Amino acid sequence: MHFSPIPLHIPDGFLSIAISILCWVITIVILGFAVSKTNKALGEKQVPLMGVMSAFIFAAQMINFPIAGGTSGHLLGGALASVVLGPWAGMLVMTAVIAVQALLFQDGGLLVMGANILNMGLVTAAIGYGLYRGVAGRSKVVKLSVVGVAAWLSVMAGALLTALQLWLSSTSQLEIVIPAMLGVHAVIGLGEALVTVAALSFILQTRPDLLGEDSESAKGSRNWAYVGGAIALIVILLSPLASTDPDGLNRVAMDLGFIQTAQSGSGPLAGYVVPFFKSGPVSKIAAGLIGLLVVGAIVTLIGRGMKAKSQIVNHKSGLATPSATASGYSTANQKPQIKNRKS
Amino acid sequence: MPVTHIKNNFEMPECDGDVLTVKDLHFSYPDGHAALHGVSFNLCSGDKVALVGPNGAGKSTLMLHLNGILNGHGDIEISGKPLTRNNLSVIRAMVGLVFQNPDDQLFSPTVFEDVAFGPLHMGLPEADVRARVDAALEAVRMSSYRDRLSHHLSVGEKKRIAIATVLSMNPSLLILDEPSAGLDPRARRTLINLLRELPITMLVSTHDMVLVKELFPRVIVMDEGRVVADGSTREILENEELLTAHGLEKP
Amino acid sequence: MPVTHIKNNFEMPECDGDVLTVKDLHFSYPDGHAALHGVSFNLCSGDKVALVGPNGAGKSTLMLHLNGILNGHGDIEISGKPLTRNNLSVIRAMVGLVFQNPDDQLFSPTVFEDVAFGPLHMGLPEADVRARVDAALEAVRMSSYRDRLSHHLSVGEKKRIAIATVLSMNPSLLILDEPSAGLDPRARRTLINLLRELPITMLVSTHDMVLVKELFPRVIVMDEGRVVADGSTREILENEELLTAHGLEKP
Amino acid sequence: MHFNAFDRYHEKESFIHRLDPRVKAAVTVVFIISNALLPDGAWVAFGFAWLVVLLANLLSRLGLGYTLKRSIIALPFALIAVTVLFSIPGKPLFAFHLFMSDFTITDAGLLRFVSILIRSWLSVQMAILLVAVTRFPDLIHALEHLKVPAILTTIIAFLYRYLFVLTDEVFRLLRARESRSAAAAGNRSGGGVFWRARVAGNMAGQLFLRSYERSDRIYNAMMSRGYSGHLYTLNPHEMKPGDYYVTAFAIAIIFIVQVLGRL
Ligand SMILES: Nc1ncnc2c1ncn2[C@@H]1O[C@H](COP(=O)(O)OP(=O)(O)OP(=O)(O)O)[C@@H](O)[C@H]1O
Ligand SMILES: Nc1ncnc2c1ncn2[C@@H]1O[C@H](COP(=O)(O)OP(=O)(O)OP(=O)(O)O)[C@@H](O)[C@H]1O
Ligand SMILES: [Mg+2]
Ligand SMILES: [Mg+2]
Repeated sequence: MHFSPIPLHIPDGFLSIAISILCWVITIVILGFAVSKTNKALGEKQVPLMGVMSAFIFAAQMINFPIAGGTSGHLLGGALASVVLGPWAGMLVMTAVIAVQALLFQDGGLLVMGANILNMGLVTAAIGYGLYRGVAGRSKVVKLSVVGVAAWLSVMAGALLTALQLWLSSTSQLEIVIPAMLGVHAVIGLGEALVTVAALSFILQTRPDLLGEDSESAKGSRNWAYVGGAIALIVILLSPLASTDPDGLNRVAMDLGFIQTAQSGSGPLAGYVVPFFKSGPVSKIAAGLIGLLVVGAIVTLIGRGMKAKSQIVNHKSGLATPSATASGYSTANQKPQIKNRKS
Repeated sequence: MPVTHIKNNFEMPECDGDVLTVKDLHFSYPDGHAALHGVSFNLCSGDKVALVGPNGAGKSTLMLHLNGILNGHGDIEISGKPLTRNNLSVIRAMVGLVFQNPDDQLFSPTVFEDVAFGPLHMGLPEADVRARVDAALEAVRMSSYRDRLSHHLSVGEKKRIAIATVLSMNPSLLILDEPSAGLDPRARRTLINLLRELPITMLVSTHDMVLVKELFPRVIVMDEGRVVADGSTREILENEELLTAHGLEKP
Repeated sequence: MPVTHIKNNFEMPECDGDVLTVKDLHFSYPDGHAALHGVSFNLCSGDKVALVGPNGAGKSTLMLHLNGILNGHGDIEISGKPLTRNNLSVIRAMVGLVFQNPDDQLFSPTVFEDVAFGPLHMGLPEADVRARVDAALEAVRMSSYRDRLSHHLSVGEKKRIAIATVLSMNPSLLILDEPSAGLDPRARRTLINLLRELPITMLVSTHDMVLVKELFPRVIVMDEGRVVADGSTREILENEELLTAHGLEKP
Repeated sequence: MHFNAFDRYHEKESFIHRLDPRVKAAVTVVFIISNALLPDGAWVAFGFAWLVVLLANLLSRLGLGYTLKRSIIALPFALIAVTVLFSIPGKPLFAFHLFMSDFTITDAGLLRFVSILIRSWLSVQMAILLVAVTRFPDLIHALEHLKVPAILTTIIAFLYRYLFVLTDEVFRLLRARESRSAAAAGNRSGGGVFWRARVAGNMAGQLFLRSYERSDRIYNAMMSRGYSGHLYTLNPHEMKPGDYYVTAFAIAIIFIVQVLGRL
């Protein structure tokens, strides 16, 4: 079964290693913030709430509706998650969803997971929440329409980022991948917008308290409005620019030093990573060093293996000694017999 | 709808070493809905008591009070210890609460992790935790399920594991909310036998009057947030007037 | 577990204008589990038939075939029309399927929208839709709930609304999967009275033998994907050997 | 929806199944990185890497073709790389005319395209193998050991547990909608696309509320068992000597792949 009919989950192999790592770095930094913020904000209830909410997003992505001609629309959920849970929690929830899709269903690669989380989880949540936060306190109609626009833009932003990453990895040609990705996702985003708005209006109607003044989503900082607005603006400005004048973007990238040798065929950034293997004395030395490192690692691992063997023997004998059975809680009138079990 | 509050004229069971005392418990939900209006009763060591009443009577609400998840006005004592904010964690180890839906109770991926959750959070050492898990699974006859994934179990199996998750905490009082709901006759029979064998004081809410008749010598009837009858099952099940007044049926 | 397949020696009801004919229906789930092994039976106009059997007997699987959600081998005819891919959507208007959990059936915010879903999807003009919604709510005695939020109703109320959501499509056959599960005695009584009054052919799967005895003149017993008995309720409920062989209990 | 339709774990007895999940996860990731590092057109290395995958299949007793059969899922994405066929300058191999434009496939373009596909295909197979030989809860433990923040691993554990419960709910919702999606003879059925989208949104909203309320009940269940904000777990994994040896062996093999790719 294939559960994400959206061409946003990049599999391994389609991004160069440099881009993959760059995306991981950005993602990890943002997630680091998210982890510390949610730890503070949600308290002890966060674990079950966010856990079940991520399962909800995963499951809700399967709710589809026929559009026309055999195609169907459905939810991605980044904007919805951040609007109902707040931005940081929304990001963590989306991260868990994308991680499970990659780990369990190979929907999206492992090395490129950083990019996938960035595109589908972080940016979507930022735009979705940012624009929603921007109209806090307005009427329901305003809120809902802004959420609709935000949901559409969040999908477009994810698509744009994906296209750029593919292009920087020399996997696709800019003048084709941008219009193709944006074109397809303009439609997908429409489905996202419609479903998100309907779901939110359902929640507003039946449990308005969940989105009220004391809810998590109302507590996000006002700055989100600027962040979301800025990303939205970039998407709005960059998309048409990139699709009509890809040469311009090429030139910018070249000026910024992104593109060295687009001709070489192994990717603009690949040039930074493995140039020394190609030729020259430096490369020989580097290769020799790497070889040494690898051999060293292997020897260390075997050494640890031997050490572990002796430890396990110790550990087993340690467990066999009678262990503490003290418990401050054994007030029960009957007690199941406590047997010591070897691990 | 009007409810006749028949005066409770059944003999109360006598007991000295009380496991549970609830005195004049009142509670309203944050939305203002008053769910409990002065509930009082006792449980004695070894008692197996059924709690019956129509939907919305307040049974689940009452149960959530018995280990301090909800906090109403009134006094609750477990084995002589008053339930206060300070000894909450001790009380929670003494009162094992099994919720209606085993899917809510089994939140870990594997059976072992779920049954170990309680002992681990009591701060027991690893060896004790493992021993308790084994004993609890043994008690519900599910030892071979130790390493299974929870989502692979049938409803009846999940139910039994859910009971094991609180048995592993060695509770002195077991509280079950509608344990037989959704089980087919065969699984229900297994559950009844299991509950009969467990040598623990228990309070069980249910709509299943056959279960009540077979398993419980004593019944507490609730309606609209009050205890409207408390006495021997035989007598209460004979009292048709009482039963129909509170939306119950003779088994 | 070994199951005795007792030969069916109960009188079959006679009928001319069949509402439903199922002939030799076989079905296996994609994972290879064979859930139906040649099921055959008829329903006549006005029949009210109970479908009983232990968990996993294949009752729900059978019901999902009757309006083409699942697709096994064998013949199904509804009011003389064979069920094929082409007339699927017309068949679905004739067969109203009510699932066990009303929360699955009620996915709109208000009662009105839910009951209107079927007629709207059928493409009826607005006035017709409104008329049908009113009639369906009237039939389940819930007219005053028209504009309520479904989410806040009690289980019993949800159940009745769920029935209304298919009544609004004017089905000629009503199929209910475990309608009384999870209801308290009062709500169950209301449901029984409702089902008794509805003048529609119905097939009802249930574990509730009291319901069977009270409401249905005819019972079909399934086990392991087969119909193992089909006949008058009185006779089948007398046959203890049959009942215990298939994990059932006398009410 | 049957309960284990989502499980990717394949119950078999093999030493690979018994390896520490950390080892399996790490080796998989290193293998995927190695694929990404291989230059275009390193056919020998690609071939050798595939042999490694086949060998891992065999050693796990899944059968030679196990991962091959399941690896097609990455194929649709290949479409996105098609443009490199035409965009990289080189010797023209084949030219055609479509939509008023000329397309020329070059040898360099073809080389790059095929290399991308092979890299992806090898990586996907290894990832498939990883979950086929590792129970997902063990994989979550591996993530814990590999220092993924606890909040994330617990969310993932909950997601895994409730994935099955909530997707069941979704399937029942979809089924209920489908069974009421009827037509009256002679009428145009189905409703407008906006209405259909709204129904889908309502279903998502309904599912949200049910999930939210479920999280409340789970929280109650957790509190009843002593939870007060901190989660404790038993650490069921311990690296055995064999785990270290296998890691060393795997790294050596992957190193050979890299060397072969650069000869
Ligand atoms: N979270 C809540 N907020 C407000 N009211 C609630 C809440 N939970 C329950 N109630 C109300 O409190 C009353 C008692 O509910 P409770 O769940 O205790 O009944 P019960 O006896 O367990 O019923 P059932 O047999 O259906 O389980 C009901 O009227 C119910 O609507
Ligand atoms: N999606 C599925 N995939 C595989 N097997 C299934 C699936 N759904 C049900 N089954 C199996 O098919 C058999 C028949 O199941 P079914 O749900 O029809 O039983 P039932 O009679 O309705 O039981 P219950 O009384 O529990 O509702 C069971 O063995 C069940 O495990
Ligand atoms: Mg209750
Ligand atoms: Mg069923």
